[in-house]
Amino acid sequence: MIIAEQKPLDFVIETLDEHKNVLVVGCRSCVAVCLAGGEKEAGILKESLHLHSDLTGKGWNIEEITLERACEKEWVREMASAMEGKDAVVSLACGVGAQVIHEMYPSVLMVPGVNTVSMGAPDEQGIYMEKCAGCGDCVLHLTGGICPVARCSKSLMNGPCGGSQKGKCEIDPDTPCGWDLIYRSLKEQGRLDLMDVLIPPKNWRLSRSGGPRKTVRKEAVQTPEEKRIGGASQ
Amino acid sequence: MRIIGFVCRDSALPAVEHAASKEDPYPSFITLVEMPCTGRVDVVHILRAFREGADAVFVAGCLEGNCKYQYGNIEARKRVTLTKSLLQAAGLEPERLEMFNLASNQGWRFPEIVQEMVSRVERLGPNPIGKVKT
Amino acid sequence: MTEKSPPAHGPIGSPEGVGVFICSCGGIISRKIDLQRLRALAAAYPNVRDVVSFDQCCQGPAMGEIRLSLMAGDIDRFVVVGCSARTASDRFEQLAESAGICPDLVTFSNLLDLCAAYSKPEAQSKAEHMLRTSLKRSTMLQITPRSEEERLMTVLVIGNGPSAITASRSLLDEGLSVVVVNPTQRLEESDHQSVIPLEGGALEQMTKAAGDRFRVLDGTEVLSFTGHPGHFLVTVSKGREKWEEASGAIIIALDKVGSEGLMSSYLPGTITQEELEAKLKALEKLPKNIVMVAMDEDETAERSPMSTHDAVHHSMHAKGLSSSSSVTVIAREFYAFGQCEVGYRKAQEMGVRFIRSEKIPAVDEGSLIVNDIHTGYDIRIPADMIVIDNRTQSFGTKKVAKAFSLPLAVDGTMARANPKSRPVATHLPGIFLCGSASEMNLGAGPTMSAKAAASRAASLLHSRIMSGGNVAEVDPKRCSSCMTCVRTCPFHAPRIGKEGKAEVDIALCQGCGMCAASCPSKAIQVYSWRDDQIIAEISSVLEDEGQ
Amino acid sequence: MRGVLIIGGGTAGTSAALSLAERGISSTIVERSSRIGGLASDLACKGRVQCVKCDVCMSTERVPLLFRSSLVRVITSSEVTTVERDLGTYRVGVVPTRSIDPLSCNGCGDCADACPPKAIEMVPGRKSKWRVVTQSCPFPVEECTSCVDVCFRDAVRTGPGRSEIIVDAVIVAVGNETYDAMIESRLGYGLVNGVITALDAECELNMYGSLDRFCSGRPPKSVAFIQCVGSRGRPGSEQCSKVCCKYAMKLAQSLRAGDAGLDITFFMMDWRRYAAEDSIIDLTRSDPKLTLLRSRPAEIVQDENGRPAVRYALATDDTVAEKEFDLVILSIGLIPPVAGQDIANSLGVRLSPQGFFMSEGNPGRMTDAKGLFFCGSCAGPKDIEECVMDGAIAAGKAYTYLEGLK
Amino acid sequence: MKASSNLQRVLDSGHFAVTAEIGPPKGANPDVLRKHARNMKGYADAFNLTDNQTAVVRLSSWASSLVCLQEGIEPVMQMACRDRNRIAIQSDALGASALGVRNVLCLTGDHQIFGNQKEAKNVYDLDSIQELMVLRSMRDEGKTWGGDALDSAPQLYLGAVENPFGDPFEFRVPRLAKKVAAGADFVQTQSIYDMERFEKFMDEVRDRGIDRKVHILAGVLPLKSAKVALYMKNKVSGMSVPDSIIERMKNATDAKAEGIKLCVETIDHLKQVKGVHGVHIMAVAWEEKVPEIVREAGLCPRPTIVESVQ
Repeated sequence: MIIAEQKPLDFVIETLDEHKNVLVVGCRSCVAVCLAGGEKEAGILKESLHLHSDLTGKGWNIEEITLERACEKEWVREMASAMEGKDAVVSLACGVGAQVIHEMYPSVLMVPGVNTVSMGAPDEQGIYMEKCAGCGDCVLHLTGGICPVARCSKSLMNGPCGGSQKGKCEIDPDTPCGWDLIYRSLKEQGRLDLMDVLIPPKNWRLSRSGGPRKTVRKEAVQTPEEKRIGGASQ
Repeated sequence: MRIIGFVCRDSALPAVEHAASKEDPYPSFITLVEMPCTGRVDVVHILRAFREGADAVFVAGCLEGNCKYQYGNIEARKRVTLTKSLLQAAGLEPERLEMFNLASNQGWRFPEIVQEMVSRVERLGPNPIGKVKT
Repeated sequence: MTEKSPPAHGPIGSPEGVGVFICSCGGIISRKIDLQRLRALAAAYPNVRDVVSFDQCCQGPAMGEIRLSLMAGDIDRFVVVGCSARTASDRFEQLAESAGICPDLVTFSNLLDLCAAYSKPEAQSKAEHMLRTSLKRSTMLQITPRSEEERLMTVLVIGNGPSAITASRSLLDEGLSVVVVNPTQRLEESDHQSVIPLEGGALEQMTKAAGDRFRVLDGTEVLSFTGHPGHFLVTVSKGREKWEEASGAIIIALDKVGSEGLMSSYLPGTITQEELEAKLKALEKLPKNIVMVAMDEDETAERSPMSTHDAVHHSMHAKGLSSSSSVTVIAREFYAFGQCEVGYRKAQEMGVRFIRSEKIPAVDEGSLIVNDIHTGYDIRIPADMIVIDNRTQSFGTKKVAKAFSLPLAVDGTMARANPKSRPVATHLPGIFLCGSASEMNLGAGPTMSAKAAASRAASLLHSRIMSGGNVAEVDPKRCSSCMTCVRTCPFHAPRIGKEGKAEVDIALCQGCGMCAASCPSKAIQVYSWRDDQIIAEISSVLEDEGQ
Repeated sequence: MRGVLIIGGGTAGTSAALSLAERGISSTIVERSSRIGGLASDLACKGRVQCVKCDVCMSTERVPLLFRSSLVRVITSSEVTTVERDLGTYRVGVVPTRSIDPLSCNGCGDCADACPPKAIEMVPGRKSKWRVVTQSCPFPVEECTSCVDVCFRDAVRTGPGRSEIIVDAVIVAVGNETYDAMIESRLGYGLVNGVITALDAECELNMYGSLDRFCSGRPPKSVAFIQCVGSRGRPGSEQCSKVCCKYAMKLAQSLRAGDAGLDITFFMMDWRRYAAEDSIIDLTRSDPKLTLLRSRPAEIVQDENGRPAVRYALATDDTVAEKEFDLVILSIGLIPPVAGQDIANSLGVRLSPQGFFMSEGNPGRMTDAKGLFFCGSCAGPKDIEECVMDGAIAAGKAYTYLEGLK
Repeated sequence: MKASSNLQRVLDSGHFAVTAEIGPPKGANPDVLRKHARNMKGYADAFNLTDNQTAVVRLSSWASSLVCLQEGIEPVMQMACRDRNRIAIQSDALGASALGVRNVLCLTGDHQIFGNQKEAKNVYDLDSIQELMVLRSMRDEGKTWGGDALDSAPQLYLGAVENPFGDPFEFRVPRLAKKVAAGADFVQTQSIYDMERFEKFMDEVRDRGIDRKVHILAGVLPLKSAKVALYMKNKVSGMSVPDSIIERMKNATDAKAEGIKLCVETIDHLKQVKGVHGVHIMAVAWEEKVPEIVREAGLCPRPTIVESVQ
């Protein structure tokens, strides 16, 4: 899932400043699951902003709403009524959600309430580890099921650098060395021979370096005819 | 002065009842909200209490290691800490909020707790919200 | 998207009618507070139908009247203005139930403890304020789900020795059926170390007497469990085959089992207390110098009272057999608890030497070098026969702990619960804990613990098991299936159901509300402690304060 | 069914009543003092932030449940005088007693002055400064109420009046007495300032959370615990009282939590812990300001600056050392109940040589058969948890017995 | 055909080679560089110009290499993957070759977190092994990695680095093998204090016959003080410094002298290690000491080998 973490309250307060009519938007998807931007957090943020406004007499009018999935128009559309008269949105949805929201309500100030950090999974309750970098060219079958792109600090493809020590990465002793993990995993699988394979330079074109990636699932794309009948064209 | 306490009904509340039934009851401006366990207390509840004009808020749960629900009081402590930081950012002294642990038969501790919070409010003055609103 | 307010379980209907019953508590309350004014205040409150004050609400006649006014029909909830719910709740809840009112719609306003001690005017305003808050709270309450659980009159005992047998016997005496899941090949009737042995043949007698009420499944293990007090389903395995055993309660009664003696490093010629016992029974000739070392190799560990018990009794016995022999007992501490003290003193009078030492005595040809902690001196003690404790070790606790996801103590025994859940219980309702393979009350000893566990299990099954009440409920529309509640709940009440949304088993839920507070999607609410209720209470509490 | 009589409303009695109620059996508790709860209700919770597992709450939190239950009837300030068994049932005579409620008593002593037979005596240290010695008061409550009348704070309570209860079974849970340290003047209790019993300390902590009042209002800098007072030898009990090591250690922990700099010294013979976590030896490892002295002090005297000084023999060379403290706490033991013999007589049972009731072994089984059960510390020293267990066990036995009657 | 660099000639002719490291200045003034060059001339066969070592911004390695050429000493231009994508790497290699830089050392580069630009975005388009592959294909096939032909191929003598002390230890030699397979002609190692572990490493190198496919120059770093030694041990990851050495530095009356002495001893030992074809001296911020070390180690004078004409 997408891992996000909350921005400090003072940032939100500062950024809002002149804007009086605010809608705090949470999302029930990833950000809720990683405890950064669900309805609970939205409620807390709303309450905090309210408290600040009351303390400083800024007279902010703050409402909150939590979307099922902020990354899909159909769901975002449902906040239309709540948006009336608002001049700012504080989004606790991930960067994706925030932008979809903005696309639908371009005229209002978009204040990001969270930093979208990574694609990861909880190691345990409250601790989330990045696992995938979305490089668009998966090699897990060659690397014992552990991604060198996301989990090696230098995204090396041919084994650990000289900085790997006692299973930890040189950049900080709390970060496991991705290649050390890969090595163990391959050893486990009896596929250490894969470590000796020269992996040629990676095709980064499939990654961010190829520019914004548009992914097309042909069968799913509606023909103009389908759109017309389905009314999706308007 | 308005001080509101979120009290666990298994420990703090009995302690209060015991303390209050003695000669010198705690000041009557202290009001309590009974909770099944301090683990139920959420950040919004505390923030709301301050918005409603509370000068200080305390959360009183069982002794750590003796929560009827195992670790509700520890959960509560974590939330209180978080709320303190939010208060700071929102512009209110975090000292207005505190977490306490006491047992059902520690009536004597309650006056202490009250005294602590009262003196804090005396030091910090009333919750500014009162003025702003009116 | 989901709309804000309405709580997990339907909107709060406006109350049909509120009853207010004010108690002067034999004058203690009315001495300080003008009940007239309270009555007036209550009567003026919206939806209040009936306001009555009594001298003693909790006494027979008053109860009768209250019952009548509840039966009148236009009341679906009431407030008891008097004493603490801690002391009065059951009576009034039963009263409510008998009048067809949901017991969770009874609110208590504890003027007795919280107001009566103030000076008159202060007490009055405090009382009025409390009454207002209680009325506010009362009107926001909702009927809670309640159901009486069926009770299987069978107790599943997990054990391998005397504790299991003792517990089973008490349970059978109370007319319950017992299934013993025994990981070993046969139940040990005595373990020579931590449990006072039952009189011989107890097991056979029991088995005969109980007939089909008593089953022992030797060589079986528990894998997992589901269900709740009154009805557990425990998955049991024997080798490859697996099946479920149903029971109303569970007692974990694992005992430590004997293994090779301590201080294996000692010379040959070292025997265990158990072996000595045999020699004593057989009236064998004893050597001149007998030394008992009641210690553990682990310097920091202290032996159990049974260790001293054995040493004291065997040393007396040995002295009795051959008064010429010198008997010395070496230990870190002598746990001559209670009665055992008498024997301890008697042994000393008979000439048995007891030496306390922090260090394990060193062996030096045919004698031991002991460091006496009192003097700090090293003492040389000739030793023709060295008697050491039978080491016992926890048995099967890891698997059981895993099966019930219960904590283990550092020494591998089952960790005991905190004082609020104790005695002889785990923190999981309906699952009790005894046996020498659990952290236990050394004063009580395993036998008493086993009986107590049996008694508590029996209490549970002999009483009505009500589930529900102020429990947590999930709103599937909101739930993100994030597992937070599942990970948070100590009682394993929430789980992800078939629809992929969290569900709370109300028979397991204890109503603490931790899940509600931590749910990131606000999908969980607790009856009578929903967020909107709490918020409303906060405002009403603060509303007219300080005016 | 006529239910069960429980003599004594302490931890064990309470536990028994509740376990019976859970089984749907009604019971009547007859409690001599003015309050249910027994000794445990005077004891203090010894935790500050962390629970130290002293188990006191295990008892005190059960008491309110009694008042909730409609199956439990509680008669306070009363005692059982006669118990007659005919046709398998017990006819029990209950008479009111006078007792002083510690919570209401301010220790003025008017009652003592007013009492014709002078049956009201001072109890040093305790919350209620006074105690009615029922044995030495010849008058039934009906005939003399001078102490009751004179007390303007209604602290002297009397029971509801004579009554006769008929029950099917009897559970005796009259508990124990604590050793009276006055008996040994060498201990200086009541003579030397700053010498108190552990029970005094418990009550004080329970009421005020500190022991300062015992050290002229200043927090003590050094505290000594004297173990085995009244236990393990005459005078006092031959037995080990079991609980003293536990409560003393928890008291020490509580004092430590209040003052990290406090010097704590234990004078002890053996350490007899109640649970894995109660090892004083482990505690000394982690607490440099905690000292263990393996010695049984000879006497406690007042030193020139009015502080208590402990004289004790050094094990190494039998010379005598002296050490001053701000506060000396005597870990007094548990002794058999005073009323024990009377009750035993009225029930026709034997007491153990030490004076405790016998609930285990053959005598135990014989009385079980008559629907007569003994639990709690009146059947030998027990800690709170044991008493709760024992009460539950007795209830179980009683249930089995009653089922047998059907 | 391979370019012929002095270093290559020395190595190929079986001499025990010496390379030394020069840290480019933190500024635009090349004089320091020139000073070092003059001072060290004749004491090593080639000189490494580090490439923003430990991610601290310095005069670029290719410019520094040019300065060396001007001063008449042979540079080994270091090229880290941290700051260059494959385009920059290839063009820089062409540029270097065009101006007479023959030796290029391919390395991944320290992570920017260690440097003075912690917030920088790293590149790591290639890793060091891929860098070797790319440069070799340019040299040997006269093609860019993209595939289009070069009008003339660069003349390069390709170097790699290896740290025998990194983990997982079992993979260090295979990793070296990978670098050789990817095109490394010579290898310079991390500085060596833990001789025991290095010998183990070399044993395996020889077992796999790698020493016959590549020239291994063992790294040495003269210690200035016990503090430096400790820093190496604790702060520099993938570095093994035995306590005996730290002790020795602690107890030394003249730490600096001791450091040099130690370094020389190490070199003497390394000369004995089969498969080691030279040493690489990293006198970090202590370049002036290199001549002394080389002299003490009896590696003077450096051989001059005339290019054999094919």
